[in-house]
Amino acid sequence: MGRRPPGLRRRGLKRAAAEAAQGGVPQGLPPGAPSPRAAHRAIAFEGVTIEFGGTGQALFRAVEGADLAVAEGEFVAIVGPTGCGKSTLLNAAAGLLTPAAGQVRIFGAPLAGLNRDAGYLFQLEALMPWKTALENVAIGLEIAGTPKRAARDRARDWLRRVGLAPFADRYPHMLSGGQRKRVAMAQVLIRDPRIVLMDEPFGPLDAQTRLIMGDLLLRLWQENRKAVLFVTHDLEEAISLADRVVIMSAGPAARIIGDFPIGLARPRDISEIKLMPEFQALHRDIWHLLKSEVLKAYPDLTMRETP
Amino acid sequence: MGRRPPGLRRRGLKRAAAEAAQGGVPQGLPPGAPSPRAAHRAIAFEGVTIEFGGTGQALFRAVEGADLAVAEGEFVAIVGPTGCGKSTLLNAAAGLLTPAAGQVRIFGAPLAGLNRDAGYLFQLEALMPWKTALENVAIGLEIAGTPKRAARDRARDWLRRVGLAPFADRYPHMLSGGQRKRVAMAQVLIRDPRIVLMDEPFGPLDAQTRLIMGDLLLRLWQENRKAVLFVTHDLEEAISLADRVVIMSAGPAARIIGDFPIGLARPRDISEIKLMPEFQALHRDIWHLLKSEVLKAYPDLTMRETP
Amino acid sequence: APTVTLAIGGAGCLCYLPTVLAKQLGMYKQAGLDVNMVNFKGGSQALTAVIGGSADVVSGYFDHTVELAAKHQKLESFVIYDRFPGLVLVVSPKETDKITSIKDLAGKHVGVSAPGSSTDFFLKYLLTRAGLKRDSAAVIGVGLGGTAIAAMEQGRIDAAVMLDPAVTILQNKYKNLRILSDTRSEKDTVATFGGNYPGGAFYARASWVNSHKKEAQMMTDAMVNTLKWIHSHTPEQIMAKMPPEMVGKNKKTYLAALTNTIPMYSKDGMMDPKGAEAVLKVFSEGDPEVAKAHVNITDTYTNEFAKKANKM
Amino acid sequence: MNRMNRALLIVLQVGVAVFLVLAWQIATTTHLVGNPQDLAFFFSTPGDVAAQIWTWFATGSIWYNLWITLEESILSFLIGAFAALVLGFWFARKPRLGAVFDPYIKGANAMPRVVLAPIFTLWFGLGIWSKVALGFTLVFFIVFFNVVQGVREADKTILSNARMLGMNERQLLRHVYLPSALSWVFSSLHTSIGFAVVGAVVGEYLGSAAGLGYLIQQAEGMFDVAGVFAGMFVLAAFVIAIDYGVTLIERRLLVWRPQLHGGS
Amino acid sequence: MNRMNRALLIVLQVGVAVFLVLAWQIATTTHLVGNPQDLAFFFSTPGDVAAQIWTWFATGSIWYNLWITLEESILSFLIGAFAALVLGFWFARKPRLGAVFDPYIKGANAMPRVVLAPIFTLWFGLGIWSKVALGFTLVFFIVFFNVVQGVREADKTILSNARMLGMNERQLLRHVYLPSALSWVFSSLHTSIGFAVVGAVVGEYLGSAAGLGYLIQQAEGMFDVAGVFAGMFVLAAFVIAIDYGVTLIERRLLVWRPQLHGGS
Ligand SMILES: Nc1ncnc2c1ncn2[C@@H]1O[C@H](COP(=O)(O)OP(=O)(O)OP(=O)(O)O)[C@@H](O)[C@H]1O
Ligand SMILES: Nc1ncnc2c1ncn2[C@@H]1O[C@H](COP(=O)(O)OP(=O)(O)OP(=O)(O)O)[C@@H](O)[C@H]1O
Ligand SMILES: [Mg+2]
Ligand SMILES: [Mg+2]
Repeated sequence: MGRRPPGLRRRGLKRAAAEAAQGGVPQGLPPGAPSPRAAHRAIAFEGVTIEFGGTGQALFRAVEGADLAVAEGEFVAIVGPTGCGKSTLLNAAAGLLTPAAGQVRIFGAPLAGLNRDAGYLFQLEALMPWKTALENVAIGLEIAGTPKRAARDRARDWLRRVGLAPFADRYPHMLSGGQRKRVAMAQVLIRDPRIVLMDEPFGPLDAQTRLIMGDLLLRLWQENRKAVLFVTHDLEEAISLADRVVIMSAGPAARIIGDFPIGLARPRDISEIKLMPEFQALHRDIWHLLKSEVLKAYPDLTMRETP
Repeated sequence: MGRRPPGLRRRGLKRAAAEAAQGGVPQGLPPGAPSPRAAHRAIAFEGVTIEFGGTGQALFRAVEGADLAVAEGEFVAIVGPTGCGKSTLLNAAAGLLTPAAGQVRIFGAPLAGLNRDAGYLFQLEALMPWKTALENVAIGLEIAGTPKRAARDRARDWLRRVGLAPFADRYPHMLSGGQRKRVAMAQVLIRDPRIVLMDEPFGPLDAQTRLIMGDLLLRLWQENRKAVLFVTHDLEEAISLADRVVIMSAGPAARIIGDFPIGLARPRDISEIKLMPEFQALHRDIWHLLKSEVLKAYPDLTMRETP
Repeated sequence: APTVTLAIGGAGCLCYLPTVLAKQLGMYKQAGLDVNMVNFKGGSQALTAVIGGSADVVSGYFDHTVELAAKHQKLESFVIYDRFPGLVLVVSPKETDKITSIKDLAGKHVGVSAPGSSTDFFLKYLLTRAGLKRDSAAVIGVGLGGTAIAAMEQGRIDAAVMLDPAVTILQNKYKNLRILSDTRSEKDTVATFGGNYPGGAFYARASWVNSHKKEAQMMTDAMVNTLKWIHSHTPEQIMAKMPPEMVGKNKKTYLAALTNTIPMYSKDGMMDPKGAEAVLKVFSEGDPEVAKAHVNITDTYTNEFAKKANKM
Repeated sequence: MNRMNRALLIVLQVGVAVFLVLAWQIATTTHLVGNPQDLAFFFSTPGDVAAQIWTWFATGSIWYNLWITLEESILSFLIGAFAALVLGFWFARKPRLGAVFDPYIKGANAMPRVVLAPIFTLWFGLGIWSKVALGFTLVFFIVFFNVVQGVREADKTILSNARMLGMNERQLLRHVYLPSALSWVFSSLHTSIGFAVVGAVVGEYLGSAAGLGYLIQQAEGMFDVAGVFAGMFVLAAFVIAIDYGVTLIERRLLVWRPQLHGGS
Repeated sequence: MNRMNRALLIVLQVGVAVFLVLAWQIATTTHLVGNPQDLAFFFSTPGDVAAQIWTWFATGSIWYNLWITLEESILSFLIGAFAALVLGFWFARKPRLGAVFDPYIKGANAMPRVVLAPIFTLWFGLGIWSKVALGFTLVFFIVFFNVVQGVREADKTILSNARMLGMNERQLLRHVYLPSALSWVFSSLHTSIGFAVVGAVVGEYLGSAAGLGYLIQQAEGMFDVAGVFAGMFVLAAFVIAIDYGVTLIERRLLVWRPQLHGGS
């Protein structure tokens, strides 16, 4: 898809575009670059605008005119300032939110209702508190009809992979924040969905565990290439994992202002990749765009008293 | 306090000590270094052991024999593998958990019941969902007797500082993860507590906002030096903010295995500090210890089926 | 004018009609009295309100005074407006052929308004008089309303002690309804009890009667006047005076029941001493406590006020 | 819910009513279900009931009785709910106290209230207050148990946070327990409105000089089923109206709750 | 709660009972509160009530009646709670359906059950089933409203997650709504146990041949207040016992909930 061409209506995008022009950083594909063919698109946002509010309150436009496609087997990371609308975008892809304008297509078909092809790792706590870690992981298989014993066995295996074998019988409230997140990750991945949506999956993990989990995720993805849409606030993580890094502008009415293909060879060793010069160049470029966006957003946010 | 001398009972610590000897990294103060005088200690963990469980279940020893002191005006960061017991330690300092052995002293007095001197930013979501962002921030002042209008004014000011002025009237469920965290931070800091406990406060923030918030925190801390105990999984953040970085071993029965004084000059510009050679040396040393600990913990965790 | 709170145990019952009619006719006002009428589910609740002091006078069955005398509560009736009790022992339409006399009730299920109530004692008295044991029939509480009718029609009980208008309703529906004892009539009442048997009466704590002679006299005057009015008017005229919510939708049934009931109302408000004795006998047989208590029956009523009222 | 939906909803609701009345009419006038006369004796007919209601309102005779009953219901509802709130919060916050009195409250909840009517008359006289007392005994327990549970359900992290912010017990109650128990309270209020009315009517039914319960008892005494049903329908209509008011308050007080994501 | 505390608790509970009985004894035997004979007429005396209970159990005559009442109570409790669960979940999951029937359910909840007794007799006879029906009408509404609210309160994120995991409505019910509504259900069960018993007793009171309500009514008819109170105490004792059973089940089913942090 590439970056949207400048000259669109919204001030926010104009600003971002101007900024980009000044900085002179290479921001992803040129407008005319060939985009993946529609049939091969796992997820396609087409001019998606999302608004909140309704009864009584003024409408709040969180995301405006987002165009983004994730090809089958592609790993796309979304990075952006806090509160810009990353989770909102994922919710739209999951079918939990209906866009006010534009539409979401899943494997070419417009999404109506829930996205049954997707596994979604929520940013918030979403484990069932009345089920143990093991039960929480196994449930996805059990409801799909896997016999209980088999489901439990595979769930135990998954818990081992995320380093939680000894905690299988704990209820969520007995786990630490990072442990719960890992259980949630196992819960989503065990179902082997065709599309994986992940919202800051490694947020509460220490740097080392992040690497291990990132590695796990990459290995799985390499085995049978799913479409992954991955939200993170860690740019290094985004670059080291993804095929493309998409940058969002600060909200409200956040837009997609950058789309960087990551040309790093695969398979990658994510603990070593940071030392590569290509990585560092990419990081510098993206960081530049991102930083100016956040900094610009800041006084902006703090000056205006109403959105 | 410095690192605990080797040769103690627990296997975990022995291992850590052996590791330290092999690597030959300078791990904090030598055992005999002068510790801050008791009277000047804001928080002192004295051989704190914390266990979970009780009715029916087997006891789970999360933290064992933790000795750690935070002097008045000192900024201490705790880093450790996920699930090692960082939040548990903070809960003990807040008086929300009672140690199974050892005790916590606050300004020299043994802590019984709630720690009234501390402000605590929880790792979990803890905003009152029935109050708007503004009300959530103002409440700490209001209950302390500040007139409503004055409290609201100050809260509005705080929301501006954390970049959320336009979101004052939103209920928590209408905020993004990072926005909620910043509201929670304002909620804690507005009360100006003598001790600040923070559990991954910047977890769900993007890198740039993290810097801004870290800067804010440092500025506040510099104005009237509070004792800060700061949990993070980001080692860079720990080093750039803290006076000392404390490393915990992997659980169960996690111990404190490293205590590194950070000699970097203050005031610090945390966005530039990473480029200093001292920073990088410190980072390398600590990272080495931490990494080996996590890696060691991993097969360990995944092999044993019960804790 | 002095005010009297009058507790009535089920104003809907035709047996209490004179009490309500007196109010409708303005007889209490005429006698110089404000009467505050409060309706209760049953006679015992009304009585309890008087004992508790929230009401002054009960309009209810005289027999409660005897029962209470055994419990050391001194109550005294001062005007009687029913000379027959109006209790009817009816056989369920389903059992008409099988039960022909009281003797046939042995081993059957008989409905009463409530266990321990007047209807219950009446049944026990009839059973003993017929030579059966007092508990030879199983007693089921069915109330006096729709429950009783439903139970009778469906044959869930074999017989029941009922009052009007329930009896008349059943009689209208089942022309050959078997009635074993009908104390709405003088004949059966005398045959059963050996004289008139007091039903509805005004009574109050003896201490109240003694300290409120003026009010008691006024109430008696109003009642006696009402009784005279009843016996000098047609049932239609009486019905026209009654509040519509008591007459209800089905005026025909009401009229029929009223016509059946009119002979039951006393003409002068006087207590027949033989009747009072009969009450004591009935209750001594039904309740061992009453038998043990050696109640002095003449303490439980007075004709002093009724005599004066009739002289006017 | 948009305009269109709301209209449809009302149509459907009225449809249900029409259906029920039709079924009732058919049962009591044709031989389809059973002997219509027998059925009419127990259930009356829609026409009779409507006529009775019409008469009541046309002559205006109902207003006084209705007012009495509503007064009793509303008083017992308010007093009962208030007492349950106060006691519920108190017990929930003093678990020891709660544990000591727990069996007594549970035992008291099993008392058949009807039997207590004479005692209420003794204590509160024959006026509205003895009925209010009866209604109170129903409302109180329904709200009480929900309040206790609602307080227990308060989120542990939010609670710890509030305590760390320096709240004392009173402030915790006001800022944490009360709002978080609110949906529990409202749930119990929906139940207890109905029971408040039941308490009032049963109180009147057992002994009174006015009120809908009085009317119902009169009608029942005369086997006037139309009157009984008319009284019950009038009651039900008013309960629905009061309940709607409670729902409006609930919506106002619970604005802060998230709505479910779309796509359902 | 440790052993020591438990002992203390029981001592305190018994203490309350002793205090109440003493107050009762003093009120009904001395002139401190009022005329003792009048008070005894309404409240009996502790001695008389104890004697009555003793006689019942010594002669064993109580067991049959008690059994009848318990049978009715438990049946109405189980049937009522079950029906409310099924209907509550159904309505909560089909909001349109719920909205259409909502006013009818609220109106039905305002029906004075006592008045319905004749209709229940007509339908269910004089045996236990008409009492079960009466108890049902009390239990049902209490549980129903709580179930509906409990389902509404289910955490939105957990719900979205469960749906993303591929659960259909049935599975959502089983894995999300049911467990998350469980504490609501139990709260309502504690209330409704008491009401089930009340329903049974009132049913017996209105028309029956056996049961505690029958005994109570008989005692009341004969102005035997000791009998009335004895019946109520026996009832209360059994309700407390059943409630304890429910609490045990509740504890088992809700093991997963976090306990509050210490330091309170
Ligand atoms: N229900 C809602 N009502 C109103 N505004 C909302 C609602 N949910 C989210 N928002 C707003 O939409 C914007 C985007 O929110 P979103 O959660 O997508 O941010 P995010 O990019 O995920 O941020 P973070 O990195 O902090 O998680 C935010 O400004 C937020 O305040
Ligand atoms: N209530 C509890 N019952 C039993 N075990 C518990 C309980 N709470 C925490 N634990 C265990 O204690 C250990 C330490 O937990 P804690 O939350 O302190 O970890 P943490 O260091 O904060 O981890 P993270 O970085 O993932 O937040 C974990 O292994 C966790 O499983
Ligand atoms: Mg987010
Ligand atoms: Mg933690």
